Amino acid sequence: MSEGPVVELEGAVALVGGFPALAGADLRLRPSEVVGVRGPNGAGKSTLLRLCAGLVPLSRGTGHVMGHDLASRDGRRLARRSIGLLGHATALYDDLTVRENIEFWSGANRSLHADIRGAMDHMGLADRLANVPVSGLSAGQRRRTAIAILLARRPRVWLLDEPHAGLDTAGRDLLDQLISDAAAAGASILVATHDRGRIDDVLTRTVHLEGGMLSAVPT
Amino acid sequence: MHWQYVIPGYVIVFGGLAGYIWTLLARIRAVAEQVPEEKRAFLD
Amino acid sequence: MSTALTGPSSSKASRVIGLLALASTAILLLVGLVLSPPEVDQADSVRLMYIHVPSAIASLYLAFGVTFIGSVIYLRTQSTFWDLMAHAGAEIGVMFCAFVLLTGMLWGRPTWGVYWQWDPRLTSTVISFVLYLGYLAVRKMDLDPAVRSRRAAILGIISFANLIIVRYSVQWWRSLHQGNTVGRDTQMDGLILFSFFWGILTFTLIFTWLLIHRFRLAWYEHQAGATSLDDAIAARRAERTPPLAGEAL
Amino acid sequence: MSDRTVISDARLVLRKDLRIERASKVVISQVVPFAIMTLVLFGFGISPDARVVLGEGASRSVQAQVAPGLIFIAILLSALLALSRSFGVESADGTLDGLRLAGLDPAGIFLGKAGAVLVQLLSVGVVVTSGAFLFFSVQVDWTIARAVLLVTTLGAATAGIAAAGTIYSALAAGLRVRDTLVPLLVVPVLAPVLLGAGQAADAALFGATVDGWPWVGALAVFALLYGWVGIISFDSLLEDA
Repeated sequence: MSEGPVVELEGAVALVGGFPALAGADLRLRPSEVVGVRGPNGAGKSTLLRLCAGLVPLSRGTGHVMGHDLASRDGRRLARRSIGLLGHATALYDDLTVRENIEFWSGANRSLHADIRGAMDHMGLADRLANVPVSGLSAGQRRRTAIAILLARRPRVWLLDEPHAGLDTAGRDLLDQLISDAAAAGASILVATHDRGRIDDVLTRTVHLEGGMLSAVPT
Repeated sequence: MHWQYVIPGYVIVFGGLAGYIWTLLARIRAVAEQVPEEKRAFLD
Repeated sequence: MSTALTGPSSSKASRVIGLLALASTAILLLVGLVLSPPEVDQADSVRLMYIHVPSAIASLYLAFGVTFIGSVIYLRTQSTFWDLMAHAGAEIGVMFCAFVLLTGMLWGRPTWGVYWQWDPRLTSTVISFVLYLGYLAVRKMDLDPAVRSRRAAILGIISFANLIIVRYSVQWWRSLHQGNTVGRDTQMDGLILFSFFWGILTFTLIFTWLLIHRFRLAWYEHQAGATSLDDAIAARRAERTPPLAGEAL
Repeated sequence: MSDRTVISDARLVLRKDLRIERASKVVISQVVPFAIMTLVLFGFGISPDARVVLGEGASRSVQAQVAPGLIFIAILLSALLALSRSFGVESADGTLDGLRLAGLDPAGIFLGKAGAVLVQLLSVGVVVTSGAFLFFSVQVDWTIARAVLLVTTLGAATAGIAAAGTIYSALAAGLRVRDTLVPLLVVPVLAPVLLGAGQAADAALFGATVDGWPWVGALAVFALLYGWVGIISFDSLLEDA
């Protein structure tokens, strides 16, 4: 299944507290593709990413990630293994230091030690920062930490929700570089973004999400 | 003897039942209006 | 039990049960309050037993039993029917449980001299009452319906286990301090015994009628929810402005 | 990076939670003082001058008489705070999703979180028990048997509280009403624990120790039962949270 779609949704409906945030979304994401998702606030972007991450059950329609059925619990569990999700929340423990967070998550994710070191260096998480509690970090530094954890996970599917938020120019450039590197290495990437800037150079194509449905954006 | 305890007991139980049934029927009627006729059958 | 049921809230079977329950209630009131004599020890307060014990059976055994069984079957089969049954059982059970406590206290005042005694049954019943209030609170949680049903089912199963644990532990605790309060071997008048069993029969009928109707309410709510999901999806799609041509990618 | 087991996942989560406590000191600096304060409040509620007559001219202060029960009520109230904290750290920044994405074994997550709560409750328990001796002037003819019974009771009771509390906290995880719902769910469930622990501690302090052991057995059964329920149900509880 090297050439088949990595993510495939057909008429996918996903509920958030009973509300159909996704109301019949169709999406195909192939290896090495970087797809941008644009849409107004409340269009369902976060739910789309959470559905692809196997965190939200599929209420109607069909959905597969890496061939795993999102409608079944076991399928979602298997799908999660190949996911790297960067949501609005950074999934870090405020009371722990950057190093402790990275240690815990890399242990939980079973990341390789060399990958962790590499990712930390890559994200510019200097030794000075490593011993600072996460609560003392700036929004951008938090994000860098979360990205380092994601990188070390070596996901096949990257799901990024407004990943540029809070990052400085250097951070944005770095992230864009990471995205295109990952795509070149065969990963599939779905980016929800408002940004209409440099990221466009990285995107393979863009889709429009509104009213819980996806449509192509004429370029 | 002890009727002063027996009567309130019966009033509580049967009064409570009547009140519950009254509101239950009212709730059923209210929600039934939102359900189209063909979907009212029970026991899937 | 209104006999003027029409349309959505009645069916042939439930109407028959309703009428039976109504007639049975009338007989219970007649036998329990008029015909049967006062008991030797408890005098007229024995009449409270004709509704107290049946309420306890309806609540702790029938209603919470339905919740338990419904929860088990729901977890195994995802059957909506049993999910709704479990919910219906818990709500009715909580109401009967309140009756048990109130009539028990009213019976206690003339019998023990106080409204509340740390009688094992009463004590464990009040804890069970709160247990199932918690279950109902979980059923009100603002969650995806399927997730809520699954969590409620897990709770419905452990709550029943808890009910048993609570009952035995309280009994054990009290047995260290006092003898059993009820269950002496006194000769009971035939009519007293009859009223007792008639009460159980009546409350079983009432329970059945209530369960059918509470289930019916839950079923309509479920159907209304299913209807509105279609509507909600349509409404959600209509948010798109302007509707774009070319759907799938 | 060896083979992943329930135990290794549990250890990972346990270590993480204890590290959070070491860094934030919420239990030590907030929950433990709260537990001591509840003991003081019990002292206000029960007159220090009231005495129970034990026969043969002997008597004991009511405060000392009820101390075994009060110890566990104080532990239970503190447990509610510790549980709220335990799941508060998970809901603050989406870490529960992170745990699910990481593929940690749900049973391991349960054991890790319950284990961390247990460690914290044990320290609360030690402080509360010592505090009760101090504040309520409990006089005991100490023997080894009494001490062993008291310590075992403390361990078994807190294990049950931690196991059941963790399950119900997960049940209410991700809800805005979590902090009010969990006490409503947990307190009636833990009533038997309170009862059994109170009886066992009473036997340890004042009665014959043989009367206490059956209660400790019941507490252990409760803890094991809830441990087992947590292990098998945490998957469903965390799924689609």
